[in-house]
Amino acid sequence: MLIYEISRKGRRAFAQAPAAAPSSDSLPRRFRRQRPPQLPEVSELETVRHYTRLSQKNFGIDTNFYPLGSCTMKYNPRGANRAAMLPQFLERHPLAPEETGQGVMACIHELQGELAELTGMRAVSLSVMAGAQGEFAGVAMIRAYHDARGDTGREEILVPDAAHGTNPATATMCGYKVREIPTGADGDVDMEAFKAAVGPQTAGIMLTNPSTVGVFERRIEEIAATVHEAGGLLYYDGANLNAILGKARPGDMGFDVIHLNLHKTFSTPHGGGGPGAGAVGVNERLLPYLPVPRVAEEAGRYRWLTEADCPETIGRLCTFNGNTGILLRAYAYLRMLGREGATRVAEYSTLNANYLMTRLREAGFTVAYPQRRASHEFIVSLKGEAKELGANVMDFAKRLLDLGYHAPTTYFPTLVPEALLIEPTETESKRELDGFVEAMVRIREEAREDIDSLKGAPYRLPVRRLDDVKAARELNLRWEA
Amino acid sequence: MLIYEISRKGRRAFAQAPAAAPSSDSLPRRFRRQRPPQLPEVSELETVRHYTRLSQKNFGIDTNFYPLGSCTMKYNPRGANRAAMLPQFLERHPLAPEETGQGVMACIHELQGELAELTGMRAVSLSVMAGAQGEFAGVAMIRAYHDARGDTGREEILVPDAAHGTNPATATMCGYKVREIPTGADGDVDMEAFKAAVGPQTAGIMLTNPSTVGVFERRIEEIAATVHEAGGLLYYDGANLNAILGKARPGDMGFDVIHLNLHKTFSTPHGGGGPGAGAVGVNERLLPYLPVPRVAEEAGRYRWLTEADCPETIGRLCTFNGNTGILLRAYAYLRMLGREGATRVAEYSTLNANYLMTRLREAGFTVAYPQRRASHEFIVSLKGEAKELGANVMDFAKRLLDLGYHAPTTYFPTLVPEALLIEPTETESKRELDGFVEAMVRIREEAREDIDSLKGAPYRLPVRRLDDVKAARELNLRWEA
Amino acid sequence: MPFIPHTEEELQEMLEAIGVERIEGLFDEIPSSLRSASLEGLAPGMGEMALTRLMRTRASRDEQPACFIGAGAYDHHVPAAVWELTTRGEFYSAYTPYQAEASQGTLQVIYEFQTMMSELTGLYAANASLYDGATALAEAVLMAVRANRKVKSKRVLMPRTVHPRYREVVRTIVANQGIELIEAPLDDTVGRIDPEALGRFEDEPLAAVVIPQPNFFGALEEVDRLTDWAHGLNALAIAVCNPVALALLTPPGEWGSNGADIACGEGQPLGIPLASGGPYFGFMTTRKDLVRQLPGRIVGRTVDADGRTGYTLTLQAREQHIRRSKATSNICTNQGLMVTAATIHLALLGTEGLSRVAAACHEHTRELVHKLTAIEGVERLFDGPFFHEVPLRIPAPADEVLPRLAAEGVLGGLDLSTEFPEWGPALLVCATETRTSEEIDRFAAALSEALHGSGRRAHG
Amino acid sequence: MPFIPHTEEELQEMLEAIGVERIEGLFDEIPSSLRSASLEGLAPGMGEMALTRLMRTRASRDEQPACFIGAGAYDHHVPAAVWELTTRGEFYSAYTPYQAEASQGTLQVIYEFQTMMSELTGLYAANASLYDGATALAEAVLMAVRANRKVKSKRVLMPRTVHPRYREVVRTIVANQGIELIEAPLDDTVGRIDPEALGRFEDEPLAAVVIPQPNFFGALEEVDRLTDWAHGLNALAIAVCNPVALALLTPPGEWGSNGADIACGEGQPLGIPLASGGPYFGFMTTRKDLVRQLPGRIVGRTVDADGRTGYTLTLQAREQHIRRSKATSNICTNQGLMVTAATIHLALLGTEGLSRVAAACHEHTRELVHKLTAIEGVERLFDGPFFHEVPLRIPAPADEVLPRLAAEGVLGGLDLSTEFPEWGPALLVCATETRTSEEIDRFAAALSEALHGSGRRAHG
Repeated sequence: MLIYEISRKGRRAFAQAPAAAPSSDSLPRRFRRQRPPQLPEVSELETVRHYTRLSQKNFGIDTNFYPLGSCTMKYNPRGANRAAMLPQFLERHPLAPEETGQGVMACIHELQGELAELTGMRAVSLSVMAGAQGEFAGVAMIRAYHDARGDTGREEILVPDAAHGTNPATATMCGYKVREIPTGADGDVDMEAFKAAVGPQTAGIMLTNPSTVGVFERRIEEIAATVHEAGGLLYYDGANLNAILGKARPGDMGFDVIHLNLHKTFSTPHGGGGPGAGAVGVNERLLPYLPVPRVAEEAGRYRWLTEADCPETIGRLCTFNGNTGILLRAYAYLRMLGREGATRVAEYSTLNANYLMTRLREAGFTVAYPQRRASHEFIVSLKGEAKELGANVMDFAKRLLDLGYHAPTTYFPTLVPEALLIEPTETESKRELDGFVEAMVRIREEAREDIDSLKGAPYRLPVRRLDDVKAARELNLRWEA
Repeated sequence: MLIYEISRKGRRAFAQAPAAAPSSDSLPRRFRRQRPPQLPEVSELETVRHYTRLSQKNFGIDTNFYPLGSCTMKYNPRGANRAAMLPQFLERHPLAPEETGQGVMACIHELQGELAELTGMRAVSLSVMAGAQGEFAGVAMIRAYHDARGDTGREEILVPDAAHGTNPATATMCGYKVREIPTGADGDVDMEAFKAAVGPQTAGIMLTNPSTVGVFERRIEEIAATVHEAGGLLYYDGANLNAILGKARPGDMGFDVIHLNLHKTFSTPHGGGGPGAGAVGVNERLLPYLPVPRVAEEAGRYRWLTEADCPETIGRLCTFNGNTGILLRAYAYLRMLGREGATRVAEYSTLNANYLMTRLREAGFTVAYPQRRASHEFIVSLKGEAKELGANVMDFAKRLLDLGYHAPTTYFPTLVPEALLIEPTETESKRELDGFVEAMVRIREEAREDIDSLKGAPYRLPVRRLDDVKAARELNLRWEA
Repeated sequence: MPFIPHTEEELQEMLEAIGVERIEGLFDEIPSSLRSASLEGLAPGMGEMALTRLMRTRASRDEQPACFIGAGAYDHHVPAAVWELTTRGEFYSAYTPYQAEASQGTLQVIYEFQTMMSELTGLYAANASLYDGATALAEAVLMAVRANRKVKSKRVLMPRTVHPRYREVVRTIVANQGIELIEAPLDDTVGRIDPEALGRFEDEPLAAVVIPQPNFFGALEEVDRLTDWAHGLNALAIAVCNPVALALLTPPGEWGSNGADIACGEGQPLGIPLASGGPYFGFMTTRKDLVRQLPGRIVGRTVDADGRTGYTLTLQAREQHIRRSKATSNICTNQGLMVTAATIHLALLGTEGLSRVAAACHEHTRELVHKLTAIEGVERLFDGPFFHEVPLRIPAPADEVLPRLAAEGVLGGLDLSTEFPEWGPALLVCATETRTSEEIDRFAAALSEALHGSGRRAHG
Repeated sequence: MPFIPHTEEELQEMLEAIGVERIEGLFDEIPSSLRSASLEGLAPGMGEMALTRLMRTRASRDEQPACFIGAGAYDHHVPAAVWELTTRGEFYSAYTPYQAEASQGTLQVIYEFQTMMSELTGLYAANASLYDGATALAEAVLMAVRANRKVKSKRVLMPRTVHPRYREVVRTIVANQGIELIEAPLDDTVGRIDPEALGRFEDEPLAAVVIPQPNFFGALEEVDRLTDWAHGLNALAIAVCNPVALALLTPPGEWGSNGADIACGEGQPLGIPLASGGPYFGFMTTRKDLVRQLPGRIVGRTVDADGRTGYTLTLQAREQHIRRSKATSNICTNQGLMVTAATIHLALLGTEGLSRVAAACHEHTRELVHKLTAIEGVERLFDGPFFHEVPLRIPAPADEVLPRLAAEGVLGGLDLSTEFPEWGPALLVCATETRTSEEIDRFAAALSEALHGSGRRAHG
């Protein structure tokens, strides 16, 4: 039932709006709408009841193991939420004088520094609002760098074929052509193809390391040297930083610019699809181009660096200063982790992934790169199950939901057939991992015994499999009475 | 699964305790325990996940219509919760100097005054922690009053046979004998029996008005006069105040002492069984005996009245000052209601009860006192359904749960056979009431069609009917490994 | 109409169904002489926005300095997850779990809570909580008198080392039931009961002996000897404990040769905010064979019609809604939401975490005592072991010193001289795990200044 | 180990299963040259207790005075229920609803949100939100250029009455795609676009025209004429709106003869805290026939295998994870949690509530302007109708006046002279429904004192 279906015309049960409706006659008639917008007319209790019940229809980290590959669904500390929602933080206007924001700016400034330290970059800007915006900022800085040098013939960005879709989409948004680099049989970049692709037309390369196939790109130093030699720059997609936090740093690998997803590695909530927060970090070379604003400290006082301070900046990417509330959560999390805690993130997320991969392999599932260490995630290919039992990735995914596990990422990366990309994260216990293996084995059993029944899953959720084709063909995007 | 079953020995996943264990060697060995207490050893994520999932197994007002008679399960405003949980309120030590508590004491002082106004009493004390404690305080004051006058021969308290069990239990705790007064066929006190029972042995009478059978005691003034003439006092049980808030006042009816349940009429949360908060109000006669502490105001400064100020007080009933956090919620609620809002509570709770009673009667159910107006609640007797269909109160109750409605109060009051005491409250909409009628009709249909199936309900909840006999016979009150 | 959902149209439909013209008609059974006039003492209603503004203004008056007061309520860290979970609507807005099938969340929480309390106190059976520490003790006294089959007495030994407020509350509650509270003295060199001095209470039968641990002064009682002494007289032993201290101290169930019979106390230290004094919760546990005398709600494990494990209220035959005037108590609510918080709090801390909290409290208090007693004229009132509270003698009236400390942002403890004037000016101080060394230093500096600084007043 | 659940025993079991001796062995594929040294720039970890103390200290530095700044972010009352529900773990800790069956909560919320945005803007199709108002406008510009089949131009008219920050952000984002932003001037008597002065932009083809309502200066644009003018040139009309104002103002879908084609704006006024600038959310709606050009997530209604209604992400073929370099945008997150809050906020307010908020903002701003312009030398910069913001000329430099107001607990608006020096000292002021008459009087008194009080400085 929709909130609109609970609504009754003329219901006025709020303690939430100004008591009386002041006259707005001073607004000229020609600007005023004729028909009021139709919003729900419900009581506070009806609202609370409706959304409480709706929330219960969701899986979240707080309710279920959620091993969604490449999304780093780790525990979001409640202490970080409370800290970020202190009234003084919530109530500050973004254009209020800097004097009223020294507390929040101190947090942002320290976070800039800590992230630079963790990634080995020279400086970090936090005024980007999501990972994809961080990517955009990164590639825009590469472009600004070449442009500033008058090096305008570089039209291509190299992107591995296994990369996240945002990488090629971003390169296009920045006016570049995309050239895809194939992945070798061992999961690393195909070096021969890579070297053949690099040239004077190369503006840069976008890489994730560990890569989206879940392994560490071992020849990263050689890749970096090759690109730099050709005059290009290296962009690091931070989606998988969780795997190497405190263990290896993009800056040391030769990357010139990075973005981070704070909602992944730094455990801010995913919120049903955002808000996230990006961070972009650069080495000395790209420093002038960082997006504004950033926080600077001078003699214990914090102030915003703007266009006036950074004339070569690529500019602003948000109305104000970025997703401050998310930055505060990341800051709180990182302070609780500290030096040792940061390294443990990589250690235990890698441990969990390798353990789960081992257990699934022992249970007879096919792992995509069995000769490699898993990073914080790994791929199971259900090609065999699909062929022999008729049970594909979607069938396993839907049945996992029935058994209380959120599905891993499905059909990605596309170069592995029937791929499940599995990322357990460090905050899950061995008990959950063992339970997941049992569930996978059980589903395979069920496929053997009654494939039709399996194809009907899920059975225990608020709805069964949804008709996506109907949704797209007979578009219904809003309620109508 | 219990939190203890998730526990693993040696797990230390907290950011919640002091980092290192300081030595406690300075505690002499003979005082120290040999075996540490076995508490769960779980991570923060496991804890959050466990209790989030557990919470989803509850019905609450926030999820379901909850027409539990005599419990006034109305909406608990979230704004009141937020107000009461402001950090400065939460962090104040109860023995901190009064100077650091002027804000909270101002709220308590105003609440004392507003409740006195609403009930027509001379003064109110809020240092009682629950309704039953309010009852105790009330009867103890009656005792103190007689004792102070040397009137020590009064050994009996009169209690209607339909009264809440707390009434006779309280009278006993105060050292009185209980004499029950029968209820007349019209739901009012049987006046003949009542008059025969009143005498020089009568210390007082405990009444709820409207009474527990859901009707207004029409001859209350005559009752009051009779008791007072005999030298006794009248005690008002405020459980049903919601029905007459702003419409009629116990003080005007002749009551000498009252208690209120703030978690009922004033909408503080029930919290799975508390905490509630009581209030006791008295007329001039009993003023000296009010429990301490109370807040007094002098020249804009608030201070606690204690034994030193009130030498005849019956004393203290709590370690500190009562359930302050609950009082703040009641205060916030009452301020949002205001003068008009308070009266509307009675109006719409009475409207809802009479409407629901009418609809159920029209649907063929038997109402206990059909010739009377319902107050904020009323009784349906399922005697007919039990006899003709074999479907008793418990069967209806359990099946209601399946259909998404919390059951009304069952088998109370006991003088009506197969009683369902139904209290919809003013915060429920007509839609919910109509849905409840439909559910009742549907269950009666189901009883006709398949009584065995009905007896198996509930089917859709986390558990089916529980074996209460086994629970009591084979006592298992704690987990053991 | 805040919180009331009816539209005008619905109102008319409903009135028509009932057969009255106006809502007013529904109140026609109330005699007109009783109809209220306008409620002039009440202000008009305000919206949530205005209410929020009002409450924040009130709250901002009450900014709290660093708290070194204990005396029955303690400033512990409460993890954020505790109240974010506890205030979930399904916990917050549920009632007593009468319909067990629709209340498994609350019921399982209470069962887990009972297990935790049983572990902390070393006694099998816990109830689902009582109002607060003082009323829990009152109920324990009533229970002991009821339960003691060997000694049909109404005399209970209540030492002076029990919190004065607890003693007052017990007196208020049991006074009308003919129970006599005998005050046992303390040994004022060590601030605890002197087991040697109890002989004079042996002449008349005692139903029960109350034994606090730690006691009101923070001192550790000789609980083994006291328990055995009580049992020697066939009296029941009632323990009053701080639950955080029980992470380190011998649990009541193991006191003396046979253990205490009933344990109770204040649950506030387990995740409940100070909040000017409430809501808190009292806890109570007892031996298995006394469980039918235990007051309050009790949850038991059982099975459902399909044999699945489930939880339900049990032993309800003891309670007022069944037994009426013969009930063991008139109690009908527990402090459910507080118990939910405490259970989550204890799960988050775990065995090791609670021990660390307890040890940190002890160590911080040692540090505090060390630094304060370095000030001239400040000394411990008693020798002997303590947990996390200590009474200190000071060389100036407490009611002059405390305001000066408050001006420096320090709540410098409880003024003992009101209750115990015989010891002269004295403060009962406490430092939990939340007090930092910086705050302790601030306290010491402010106290030194107040007593000996340039601005000090003369005193006798 | 905060947040990591492994016991030592489990660790050993897991390492054994994997076949390595130590965790370190799992990193043996990382070249040793790349292994990080110690992270000396990071402090050691702190517990939640210390963290909470730190953050509260930081927050307490940032106490906020009465806010009369608007300029794209507005201080509205947010009902308590909004964030108590929004931070429920099931909303807070879920991801993008890829597995629709396990995400019906989030999906239905978005569907309801889309309906609300559609109602407010008068256009059929809404997306599930974008990052913020400025990026929503950038995406709208990109979309319009993509969608305009009649005019194959990359020129977009961007008036100076659009928020300066929005113009900057749009420039940053579209710069690399060859899009040209043409700045249209404003009529500086009324502070809005002069429809008469647009003739000179008619010579070259325009893909789109951006029309703010209310504009950056709070003034109401002649949206009907502007929309018809754009359509006359076959340009698409992009509306940038304040969603609270839309409770009262003509919705973009009804502007002119045929309505605007795309509406977008900042969602912050719908229940999102100011929070120093984020997270907020951008909204965007469009005509049904342009829906396939809409960027971002979109939720559609459908049925499940049993024919029951359900909700799912739809039109995913537009998105980057399918289309890669040919996607309509690189966007992959929306601002889901903010949308959840906004949906609950709008449900709580309802049609009447939102109108009251809008009307109160307008009235409070009128009161503010009335009282401030009574001060000598303070006058409106422009005539003409406004919604809830007004630029005022003041007879002293704003950067001298504002700190003096701040000292009196008043944030006296935005200093306009940085962006618009041509008008001399000026403040852009705003009074939402949360500003009281008392605060407005305080502002007036402080401004009067700052300008003409005994302590005033000389000025030219």
